[in-house]
Amino acid sequence: MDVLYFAWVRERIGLPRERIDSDAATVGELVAELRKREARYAAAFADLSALRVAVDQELSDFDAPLQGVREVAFFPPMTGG
Amino acid sequence: MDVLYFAWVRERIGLPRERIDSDAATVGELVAELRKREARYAAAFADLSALRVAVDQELSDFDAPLQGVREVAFFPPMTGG
Amino acid sequence: MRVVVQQEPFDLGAEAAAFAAGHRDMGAIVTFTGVVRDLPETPITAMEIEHYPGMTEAALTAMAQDAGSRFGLGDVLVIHRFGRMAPGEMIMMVATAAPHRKDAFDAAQFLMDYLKSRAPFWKREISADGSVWVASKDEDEAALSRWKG
Amino acid sequence: MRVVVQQEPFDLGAEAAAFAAGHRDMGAIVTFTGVVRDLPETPITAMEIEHYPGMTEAALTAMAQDAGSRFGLGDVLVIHRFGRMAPGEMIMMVATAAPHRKDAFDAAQFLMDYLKSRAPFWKREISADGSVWVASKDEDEAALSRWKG
Repeated sequence: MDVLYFAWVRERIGLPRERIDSDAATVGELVAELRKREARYAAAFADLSALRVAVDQELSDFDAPLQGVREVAFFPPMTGG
Repeated sequence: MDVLYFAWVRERIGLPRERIDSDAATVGELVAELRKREARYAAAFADLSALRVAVDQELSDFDAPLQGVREVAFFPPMTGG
Repeated sequence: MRVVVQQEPFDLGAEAAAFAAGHRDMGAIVTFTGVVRDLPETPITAMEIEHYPGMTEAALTAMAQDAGSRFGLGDVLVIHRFGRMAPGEMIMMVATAAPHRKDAFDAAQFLMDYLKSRAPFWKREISADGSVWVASKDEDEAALSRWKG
Repeated sequence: MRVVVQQEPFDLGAEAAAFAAGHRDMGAIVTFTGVVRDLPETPITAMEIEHYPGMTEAALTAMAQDAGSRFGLGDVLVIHRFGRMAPGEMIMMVATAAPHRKDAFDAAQFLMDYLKSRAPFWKREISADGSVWVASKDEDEAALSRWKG
């Protein structure tokens, strides 16, 4: 699955996207896996209330299932307009 | 004093403006005088709730005083925009 | 602030672009444009707008000034036509510039609500059968109440 | 309906005029334009907008369709830029066409409220000292609540 990072999440993790093979059943489980990887991931995912997630390009939430999903994106609250 | 008529008030009375010398103390007294003149005035002023009045080009009401006033206008509710 | 009362058509594109270009310190620009609706099923061939020369300009200027101070606007533009217009023609426009979007939107709606019921314009619809004065709407009068006080 | 996501500037005057010309059966046309504020006292030299290619277009299209059906619009236009913009440049615009003014205004505000908090754009302010991500505002989130249900 492709995992994308935007804005300061991208900056903290240090890359815009990566390919991750994971057995995580939900977004929340994927986040738990990522947090354990390295300090920069732990820092990016420290406060989930400051993060938003999109699953296959649709806004979603952290208990969304990942089965069959091709793309997950993490980012701060949007500031368009 | 100049008395002006707009929209269907103008059409009913049959002229856009006229010079009227009156001792009426208020707009209401002027209306009472006009009503007595002719049927077309009585028709135009039959229902005051369907009329609006401007005194010296400011929206006003029927008990407004006329002392020193140069221009009074009668018309239906506005439909701008 | 600019208030224009004219018979001629106006150029929405040119007016909107010029208005925006003049307010680079404002984050939000709203325009409203009113059009004579061109509806295939109606027999209306034209709209005619009568106004009260002198009072019209004064009333629109007072409304624009009121909107400017109530909503902290950087600028206001009001253009309103009178005379005869064909279906599809633009009748009027307002533009507002404010630091943030809520004030720009509120000010434009405030101006429209006042224009509809307090500016001395009277619309008449012309068809092959004759002409009919457009009646004022209770809802337009009601729309004013939210701006009171 | 037209949704555009682009890096290049857009021409507000040309867009507004073309949008209005296409909707002669609509009585009310509203535009909103967002501008990078050019404030003399701030040290901001540019605004940079990051977005999520693919999702951005889909999200804006869904919002435009939702606005169209909720408010009975004749048409909707959404243009939103990404990349670097200087102070005074236009960031985005929306335009709505409806039979009557309330729906055109409501639809434009609905679109702006959703765009602010639900379209995948992230703003960053650039100054000589570096850059700062613009924080989302509680009031923008709160503005959405009035459209619920």
